[in-house]
Amino acid sequence: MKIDRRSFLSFLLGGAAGTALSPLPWKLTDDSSIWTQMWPWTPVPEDGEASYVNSSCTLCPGGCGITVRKIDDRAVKIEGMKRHPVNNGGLCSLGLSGLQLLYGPTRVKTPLKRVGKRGRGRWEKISWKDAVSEVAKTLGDLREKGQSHTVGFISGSDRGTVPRLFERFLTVYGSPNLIRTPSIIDSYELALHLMQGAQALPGFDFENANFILSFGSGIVDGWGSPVRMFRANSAWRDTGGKVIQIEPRLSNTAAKSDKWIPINPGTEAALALGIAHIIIKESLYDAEFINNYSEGFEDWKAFVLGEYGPDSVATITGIDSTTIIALARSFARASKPLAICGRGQGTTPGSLNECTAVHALNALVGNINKKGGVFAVAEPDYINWPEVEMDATAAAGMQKNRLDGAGSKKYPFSRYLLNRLPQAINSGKKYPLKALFVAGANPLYTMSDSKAVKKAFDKVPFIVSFSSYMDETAQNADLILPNHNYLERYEDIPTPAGMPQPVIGLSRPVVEPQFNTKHVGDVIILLAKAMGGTLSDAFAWDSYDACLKETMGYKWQVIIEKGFWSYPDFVAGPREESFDTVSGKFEFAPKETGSLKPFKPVKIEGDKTNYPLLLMPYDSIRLANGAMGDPPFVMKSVDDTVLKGTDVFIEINPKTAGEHGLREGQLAMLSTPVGQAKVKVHLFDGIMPGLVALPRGLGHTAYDEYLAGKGINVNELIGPVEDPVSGLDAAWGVRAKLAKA
Amino acid sequence: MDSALIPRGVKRCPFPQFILFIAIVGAVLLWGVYAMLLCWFKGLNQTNMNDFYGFALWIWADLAVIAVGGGAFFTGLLRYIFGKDDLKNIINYAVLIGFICYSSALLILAIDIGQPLRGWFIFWHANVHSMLTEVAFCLSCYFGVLTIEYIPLVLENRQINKVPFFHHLGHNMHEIMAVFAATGAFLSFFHQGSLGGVAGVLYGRPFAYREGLFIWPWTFFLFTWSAAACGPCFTILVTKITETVTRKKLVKDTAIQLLAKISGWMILTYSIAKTADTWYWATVTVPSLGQTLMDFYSNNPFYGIWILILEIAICGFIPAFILITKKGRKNSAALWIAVFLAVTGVCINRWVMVLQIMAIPVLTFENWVLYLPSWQEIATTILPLAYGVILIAISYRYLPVFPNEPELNPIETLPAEEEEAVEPSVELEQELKPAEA
Amino acid sequence: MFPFSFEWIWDMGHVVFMGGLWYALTILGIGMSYCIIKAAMDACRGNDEHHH
Amino acid sequence: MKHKNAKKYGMVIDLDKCTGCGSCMVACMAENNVPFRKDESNKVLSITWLRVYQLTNGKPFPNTDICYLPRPCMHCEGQHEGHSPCVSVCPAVATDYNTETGIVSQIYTRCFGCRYCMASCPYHARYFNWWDPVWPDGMEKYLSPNVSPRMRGVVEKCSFCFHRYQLAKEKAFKEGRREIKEDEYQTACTQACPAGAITFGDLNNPNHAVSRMVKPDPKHHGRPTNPNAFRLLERLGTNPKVYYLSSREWVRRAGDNYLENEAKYKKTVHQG
Repeated sequence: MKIDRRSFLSFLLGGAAGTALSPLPWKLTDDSSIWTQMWPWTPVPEDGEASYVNSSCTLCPGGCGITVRKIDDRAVKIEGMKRHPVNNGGLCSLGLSGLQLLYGPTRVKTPLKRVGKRGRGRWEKISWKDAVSEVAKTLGDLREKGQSHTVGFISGSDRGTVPRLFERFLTVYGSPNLIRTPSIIDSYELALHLMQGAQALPGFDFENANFILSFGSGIVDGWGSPVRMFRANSAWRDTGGKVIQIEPRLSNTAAKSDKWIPINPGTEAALALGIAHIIIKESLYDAEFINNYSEGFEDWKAFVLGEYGPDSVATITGIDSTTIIALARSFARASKPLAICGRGQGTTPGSLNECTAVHALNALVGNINKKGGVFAVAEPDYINWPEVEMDATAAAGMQKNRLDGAGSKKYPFSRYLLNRLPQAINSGKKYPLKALFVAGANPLYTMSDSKAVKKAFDKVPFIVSFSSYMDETAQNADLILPNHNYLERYEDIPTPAGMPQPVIGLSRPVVEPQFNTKHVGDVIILLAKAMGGTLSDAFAWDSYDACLKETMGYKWQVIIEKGFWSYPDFVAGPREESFDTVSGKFEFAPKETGSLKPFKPVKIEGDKTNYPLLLMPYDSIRLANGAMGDPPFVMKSVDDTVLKGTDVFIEINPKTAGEHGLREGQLAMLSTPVGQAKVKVHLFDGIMPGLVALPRGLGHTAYDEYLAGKGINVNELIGPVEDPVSGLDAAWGVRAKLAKA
Repeated sequence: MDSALIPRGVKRCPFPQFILFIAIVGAVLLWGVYAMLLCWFKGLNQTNMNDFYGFALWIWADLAVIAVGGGAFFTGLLRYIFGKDDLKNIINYAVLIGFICYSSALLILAIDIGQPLRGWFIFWHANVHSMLTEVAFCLSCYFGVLTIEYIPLVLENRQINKVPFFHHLGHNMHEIMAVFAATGAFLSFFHQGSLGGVAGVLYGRPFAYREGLFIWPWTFFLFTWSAAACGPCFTILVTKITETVTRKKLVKDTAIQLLAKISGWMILTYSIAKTADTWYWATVTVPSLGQTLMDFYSNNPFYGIWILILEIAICGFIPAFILITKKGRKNSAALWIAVFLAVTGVCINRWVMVLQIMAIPVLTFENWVLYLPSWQEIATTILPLAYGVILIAISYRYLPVFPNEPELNPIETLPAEEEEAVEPSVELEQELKPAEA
Repeated sequence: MFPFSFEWIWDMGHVVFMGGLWYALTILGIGMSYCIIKAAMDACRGNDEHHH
Repeated sequence: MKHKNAKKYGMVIDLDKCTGCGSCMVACMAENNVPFRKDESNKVLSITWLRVYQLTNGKPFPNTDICYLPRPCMHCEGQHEGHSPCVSVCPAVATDYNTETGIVSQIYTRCFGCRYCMASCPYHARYFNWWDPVWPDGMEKYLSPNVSPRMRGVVEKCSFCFHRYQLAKEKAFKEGRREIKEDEYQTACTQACPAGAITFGDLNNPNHAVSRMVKPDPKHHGRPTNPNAFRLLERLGTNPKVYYLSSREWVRRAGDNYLENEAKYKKTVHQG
């Protein structure tokens, strides 16, 4: 057959028509849509047997109970544990997104040894055996040279079996340099020690209080045990409890409070004393308590009445005297008043005078160790290990002064002064730090004046990080010995921050370890065994798990079943036995604190001429600012008035912005005596004119792309200010300058 | 080179010039195709649309091309149903423009949806209560009608017409064109209306929401009306542009004048209706929802009351007055201005009924959100324009689109190479009186 | 779209809407079928009566 | 069509208790396999089924006040049951009003991404998958099998954790019960809220906490009769099933649009 153009065309047309009429196009259409409904690159989670595991969250000191939902061996959801004494089902956003940490890209998957220059991010994988023997060798060498005291250990906590293992190790090894990361707890411990003679944690009976006078404490911004605070705050809404929030910026707590009283930043102590003045003058105090259980009241009374009249306090604080008087009266007349301090989440210890002044208010209304008041909560004494045997090297090492100066003549009462460590290393006056271990902390990010901290770390020749995640400190370590993630390990969680009764929570493996990690407790035990001698003797346990089980004793069965051990019948001892001071009474004016000296505000860095503004960091529950950074979900919840792209917003009052010629969203250069950074302007009516505020928790250089490189780390702009009495960091801010960029 | 394909009795530019022109416009087309492929393969993240702007430039383009494409149905309606015979001289072109507009709209829709391969679900799983379903059905059906109306023109190509089957097919289709046109008008009425309904039923958006008649909000009728009013203006505008480009008179004035006059009265009545609707909406509907007219035209850097004035007064009443007066529409410059304003007006209307709706906050604690399209959106919106120009160029070159052309532009010397078949006059005769044949 | 698809309901909405749609489609279908068949028949017969 | 024992699940959010902590947002993301991207600071591109808004009273220092308002999908009942702004417009029945529960669902495999529903929703509760959802290597492990991850190009939104309703129903069925108890079906956000600000339950059941808190008026599509309760954009007639409580006048007023100097709620002429 001859194929001409015409028959070819007919063939084409006929073919097209034929195909169109056949089922083929319909089948293809259908198939392609089915394909789009199950694209191979869109994951389909595997189904399986659902189960629940109870554990405890250790991402912050809050100690919430969690229930993890599992499908076969995968953890798929973290929920708050119902009927848990801390959180009763609720959970914060960080706790809720814990699985993103467990399975996330920031995990350190195997022991790593630095290759090339420190901080360059080049690592080689090494075996656990090699890693442990390398550490053992370094420590052994130092010990041999009699330099055991040059080993430091920064830990996020000093309570519970794991930190106690660190402490035990250092003791037998011979170094006094175990340093806990700072917080308001430090100041409170000191206050309790000096005023009540107690070695205890502060416990606050919020559930039974009905008038909360908060000196800037972020009750709903993450202060204390956050979920418990949220619950208490809601309970006050139901029962008519009142919250008075005193701070210069309208925080979420201030917004939720019944009354927000803006105050000149850093003058909280003066206000507390001014309130005391009215209470004393109008005899509104608890005379029974003052007369029977306190000491030094008369001196203190004279001091307060002399110096803190409402008018002079009004001048200092910027709060008018009628407000102060009314505030004092309503506080004293409330049936269950409670005063608390610790700015924001209580991330910095603050001025000791402020803490004692606030605590004295509680004493004035007889609110110590009483329902609805403040308790001195001793740590539950479940850790009773055999005494360690120290050899001569250890004894000599332990005799050395601490590098941070805690317990020294200058600061005899303070236990840990991490803020002083960089200076001590950088000045080189005492002795060098030859090795540093970091666990449960991320000092390179969380410590103020990051530059100085970095410089100090650079001087330490051997840094070991136990972090489960590639955080800033791990990035700058020589060796990373990754701990199991908190959902892969056992750990006891002693009394969460601020709880009025002791509780022991249990963190337990929810899933098998996902990577080649090791429990830090096991690493310490292995290390001790590798070093032999007294060290090995002091760590006779086969494993950390065995150690924990043995330590818990009869409680183990209960804690395994319930997820926590509580002391429901815990009651503070009678008043007569409450105070362990020399007088056996509550000390209103312990002479060590110099609290009878007239109020001097904490001198923050910077001069007024060059730095006309005040910069304050603020805490947000949506921005984890401690050792942990925000997982992706929590980052997603951050408002676009806080972070936009990689730019952080600085909050400024429209009035101040106007004076500086700054508009909403404009880029500006923020400078402080410590550093400078580019920020975006956010006009916020809720901030005091003259003040600017930046959030904590941003500006990470480590972790994953969801967190790193966004915003700035406010710690880079603020330097520590030593409290004259405690030596703790008392800085609440820094002077600053803001100019169009 | 391609002279065998060129209709008799007309003169066309040399083939290389034609190819060059196609190549230039084709390059723009390819740019659009590239953007289209990006959107299909990488997804709609290629656009600047967002969760506040689910509808954006593309939906506007869709609404606008369908509105201006309304010239096809309305001219068809006048020509075949109301027997306005003068319009036979422009109906081919109106159909062609409509065909381009509607095929473009369908293409843009295919790019606009997030799951193009599932687009047919709108038919298969139709929700008959959704205005968009109505739009999809009527739009596709009416596109079918336009194809049916366009086919006979294609079949009149000199070479195709030689095939007896095609010759007869074209003839037969001409014969019953009134039936198709009537169906088309019916479908058009509904989908133009439904497009208005798309916005009008949004009772969650006070700016869009209109009360109405039974299930149809007033925008339903206003959209049909405005499309019928302004569509012919677009036909005239494109005709005028074509005449300018080809430097030839292609359509007799009678047809243009008639269309312009009808269009003028339609625009006038539409503008009055639109004013009444806006008035009622601004004074009754909006206040009942706790808002005022100016809420929609203030507190943002772009949308001011000017856009409402521009749409109704400047692009509504002014062209209407020009077109209804004999003096106005007879004046070439005024006619140009009038049709341009009318087309602009209907496009602005579609713009506000898509993009301004998205821009306005309804929740008291949200703010205005403005939007700029990405280059991919712009390229894919220009794509149909390029495609339209190419299709017009090809159709103009090879098909007897303008029956008046040989008459208005007599060629002194006939082309040397003569071919057999139909006499030009006969061809014209057939074109002129299809219904009587 | 079809009465046999699972989400079909015999209510006013479906009857009117789909009725209208199928009505239009039927007209177009019959019309086109008529034209095509007649054209095929005309072509076979070599009919060109309309050529005046 | 309408079931005799039909439920009308609704939510009451106490804005006096809500602290804006964001737990609800994160609980929702974790429960519902919500994807995330490197930069989520552009909120018009960030999928947050439940978004917490910050409201301010607009007054200068020191009279400034802020309030947080969590906004899930409102599961609007519409003018007549099922005539939600979005359900009524979806051309492909990809979003559906469940008359048994009053929940507005989204069928991802049915949705073809026309986004008309997004245009119709005045609450901006609907989100489009502009990108393919991608989890960093290993993170897919936490994905829940009860909620299918959405493919690119479809719309998604809060489902009132409908899968939890199904699981509760299943459990009840296995135990030979017809009805599920109030606490058996709770949304992830309700459960997670540390402040206990969210209450969830059946608005048709006068014994459920939600009914007792807002006292919905069945004659007016469930309009709250508790003077402290309000619904967002009440006047539009969307009739949401999410209620808010606030003791602050300015917060309640921020829930809807009012003409200047308008004293209180006037009946709208809206017919629907």
